[in-house]
Amino acid sequence: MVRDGDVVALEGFTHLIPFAAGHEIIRQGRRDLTLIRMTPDLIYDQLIGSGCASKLIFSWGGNPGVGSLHRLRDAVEQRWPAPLALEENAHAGMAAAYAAGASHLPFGLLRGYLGTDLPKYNRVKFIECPFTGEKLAAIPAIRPDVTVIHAQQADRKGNVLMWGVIGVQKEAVLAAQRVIVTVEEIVDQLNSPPNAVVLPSWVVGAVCQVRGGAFPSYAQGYYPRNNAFYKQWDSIARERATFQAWMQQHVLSTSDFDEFKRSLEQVVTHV
Amino acid sequence: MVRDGDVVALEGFTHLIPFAAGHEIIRQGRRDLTLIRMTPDLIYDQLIGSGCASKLIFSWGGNPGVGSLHRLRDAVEQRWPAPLALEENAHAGMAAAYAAGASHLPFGLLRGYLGTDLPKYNRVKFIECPFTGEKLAAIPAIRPDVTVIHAQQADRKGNVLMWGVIGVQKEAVLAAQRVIVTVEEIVDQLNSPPNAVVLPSWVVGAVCQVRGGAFPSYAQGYYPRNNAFYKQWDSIARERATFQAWMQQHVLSTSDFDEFKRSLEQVVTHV
Amino acid sequence: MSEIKYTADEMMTIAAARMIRNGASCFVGIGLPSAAANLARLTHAPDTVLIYESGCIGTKPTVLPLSIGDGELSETADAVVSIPEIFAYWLQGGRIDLGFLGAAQIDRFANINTTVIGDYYHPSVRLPGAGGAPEIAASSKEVLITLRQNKRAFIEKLDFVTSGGHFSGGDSRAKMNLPGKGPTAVITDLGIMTPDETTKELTLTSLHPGVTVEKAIESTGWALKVAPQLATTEAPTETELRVLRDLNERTARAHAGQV
Amino acid sequence: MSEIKYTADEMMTIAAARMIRNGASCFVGIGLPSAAANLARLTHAPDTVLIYESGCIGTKPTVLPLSIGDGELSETADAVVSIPEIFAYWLQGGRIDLGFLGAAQIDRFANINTTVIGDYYHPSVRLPGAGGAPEIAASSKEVLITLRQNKRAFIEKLDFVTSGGHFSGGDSRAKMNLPGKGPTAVITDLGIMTPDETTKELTLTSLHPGVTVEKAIESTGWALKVAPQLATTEAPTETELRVLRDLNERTARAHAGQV
Repeated sequence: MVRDGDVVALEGFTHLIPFAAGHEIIRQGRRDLTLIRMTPDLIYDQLIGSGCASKLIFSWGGNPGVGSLHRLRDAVEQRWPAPLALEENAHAGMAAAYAAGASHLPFGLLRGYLGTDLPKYNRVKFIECPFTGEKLAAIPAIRPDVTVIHAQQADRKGNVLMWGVIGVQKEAVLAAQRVIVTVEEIVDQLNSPPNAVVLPSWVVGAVCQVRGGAFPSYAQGYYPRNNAFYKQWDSIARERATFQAWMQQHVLSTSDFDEFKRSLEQVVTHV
Repeated sequence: MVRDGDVVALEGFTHLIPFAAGHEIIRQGRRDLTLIRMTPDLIYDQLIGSGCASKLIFSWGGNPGVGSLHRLRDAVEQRWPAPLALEENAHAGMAAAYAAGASHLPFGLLRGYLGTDLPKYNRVKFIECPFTGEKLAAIPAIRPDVTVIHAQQADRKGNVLMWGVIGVQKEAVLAAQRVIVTVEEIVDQLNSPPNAVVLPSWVVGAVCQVRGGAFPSYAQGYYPRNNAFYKQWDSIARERATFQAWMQQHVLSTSDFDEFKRSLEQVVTHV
Repeated sequence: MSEIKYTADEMMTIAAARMIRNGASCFVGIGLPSAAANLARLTHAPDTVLIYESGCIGTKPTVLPLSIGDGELSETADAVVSIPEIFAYWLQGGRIDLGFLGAAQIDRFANINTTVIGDYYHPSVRLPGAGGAPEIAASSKEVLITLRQNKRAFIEKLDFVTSGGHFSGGDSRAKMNLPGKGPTAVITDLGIMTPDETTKELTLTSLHPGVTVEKAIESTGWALKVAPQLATTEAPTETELRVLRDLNERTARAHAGQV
Repeated sequence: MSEIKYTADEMMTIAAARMIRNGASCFVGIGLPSAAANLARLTHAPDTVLIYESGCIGTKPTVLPLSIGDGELSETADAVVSIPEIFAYWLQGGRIDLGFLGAAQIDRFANINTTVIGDYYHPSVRLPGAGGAPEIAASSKEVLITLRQNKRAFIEKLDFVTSGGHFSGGDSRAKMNLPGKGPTAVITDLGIMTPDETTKELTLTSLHPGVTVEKAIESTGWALKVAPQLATTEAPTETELRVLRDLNERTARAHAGQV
């Protein structure tokens, strides 16, 4: 469902990051993607280092608590493996842009970006409040061709339930033309509490079960964030050769996420 | 905590309407209030008929499924008991105005009011999208002096939990200068599910327990909507005399909501 | 088989219900629209997604709600969201296939008044107002309107345009670039009107059984256009009537009871 | 009582923690700010409300999160909301007393660069970027900044202004009508700087025990102003050190383990 040249958002704010779906995009050898994510995280480091992307729209591009995303840096600093255009925002702006997309508004409105250099390099404009004259930021809505998320559960009808840190996933889904959801579990009945975050089946395109599909990110109620892997990624991704060897061994040479995880277990390292 | 001349929002969209708090405002004989509510409902019919209000900001002023709010109509059509200025919106506009208030933005942005006569009579203006040129509606933010809501539970620290039809209460609370919350129950521990609607104690001013405080509206998990009373209200409120007699007997002559409900039980009628 | 007896209101609700495609997402107002939408869900359109402005998405009530936010609506919903969200992400977001509205007054271009009769500042009748209708009428992909037909409701000129239909007709709506295509049918207790393809003026295209053209014309406050080949609405089936009457009975029982 | 040994980083974290008023709502970034805010919560400010941009409000982690959205943050929070809500209703909504930021580079007016070193399109170092910082710096009622002090971090001119402090000094921030009053202190491993009341230039007002003025000056990329009556930061107490070290140990244990 992802095609070369698509504008794709794989969302999940530290929690429920759709790693399994990202690996599948890499295995399919997609090219020229415009990748959107507030926090690119390791999954976009892998996509960018694998040459899938020509543009990145983001607001914070690091390895949380660890340091740089070396593949992202290499693409920006050295144009390797390919040049990467950046459209750079602040979190507040990205959130407003996603909400505008979900609301089918052409732009999001916020008090932001004032006195920063960001608007010199992105598409943010400033408008005047028709009542007070205050200068406010306007950011173009985000409308991905495809949004991909990972959630905890779906029922057999395809209604999706997620809980915990919910990030901007509902907005990313409702802003998109097509939606792909992977879930930890497909259940007969979502026993969702009142006002839970449920995405009805009719706004979700494809749902498929991938247990552990957010690893090394986490799924609340299923498994914790693998902080050790996040730290280890720093040494894997620092050099092109080690990165490529790792991708070859664990992603490109495996056919699905289960195999990927088994291949990791064969080289267990303590951190 | 409500003073003469205040701008007051008692919110709750058919569910959790703060009737007990409204009665207290009537007993205190408040005057010259600007009342804000998307759906004035019976509680504002009572406040308006009792002469507490000089202005109403609203978007739908009927007795749901029954008919007119006769006291609201009498105030508008006959200026009784006092003239009532109206600032009239559509639901979508009111919702955007509350959200703007909670977001500390001067106005809310929506695709709305196009081709309707409403903007001739309210404060809505139209602005142009700086990217597409599309004409969009701008509605001034709602910032009440006081917001009053009724919720299901609070814990001893004053954190408030509500569930079910949650309406626009979170926005109304976060948009307000002062906040009053009545609850069905004060509990040792809110066992709130993930992502539940919880208002932390530090954004809530006063919390007090009033069991059944939403009657004849309802509190999910506690008691259903008393649709029979909503129907009966039509005959109570149709004439000034019957309305005044009812208010005198059941609200002005009672000292609190428990007494109010006991006084109703003494004149039980089957509908 | 003996002829089935039914009321004009029953015919109206059933004719309206038939217009709902199975699987459509419907944003329904309280009253007649709610009755028709739930009838559809209980008959030919079980997968219809009912959405109420109280934030209830995919709700499946066993009785008709008296208010737009009765408890059963949220208890039986797939999701219950806030009011700002239902209007921003779902209605304005373009997720609604069918907006289903009632009205106090309507004109020949299916514009609606639910605000005032008479002068705005000195109204002879103050009506409830807009509610969700203006944006339902603007943003739903398609709009159905149902109300009882008489000269006080179907009038030449509205005192107040609360919700836009086809405005002044012709391409006047198209020029406004509203997301939805506007009203596609008005279902009354006498028949069904649909907007003319080019002029967008409401035209009587179907009469309910036993209703005369004359009756329809004299119940309309403007010179009602009648389609050359005027259809006769199919009478209610036994199933439709049984399901509707059961629904109404359950509803009456649920809403009665002690104060 | 024998003298207590501690590192410069411990002094920095403890000095930063002391600046948090009990009961304040703090929007904290990951890393040093998170460590200082949690230390404050575990010592003199138990009622501090910690808010992370992942949407966790009033969270009470037992270990320091590695990411801004670790599971424990949501499991121990009073409320967990969406990202659009945390930025619109809570930060922009004016609910944050104290924004707590780290930085890669800072200038004399406490403006921050976390975006690039060198030319934007041909950077020598591509940094992570803005995250929540620009609006935290603009909308929090007050801002604290903590980072290690050296000539590469404390520089004369930023290559990129990611988050505004006091801009060009004087009344330049006031003229912009930002909701918050901006940075009120910069806490480093050497001492504490606060903006001059009128010029808003960062001035060294306190040195940590054993640090010389010369060291502070040569670790700053501009001619650092020093307050006439320069204070000495109170050394860490045994309690502060014990709580911080326990916290760091628990954290190290939690983040180690198998891949």
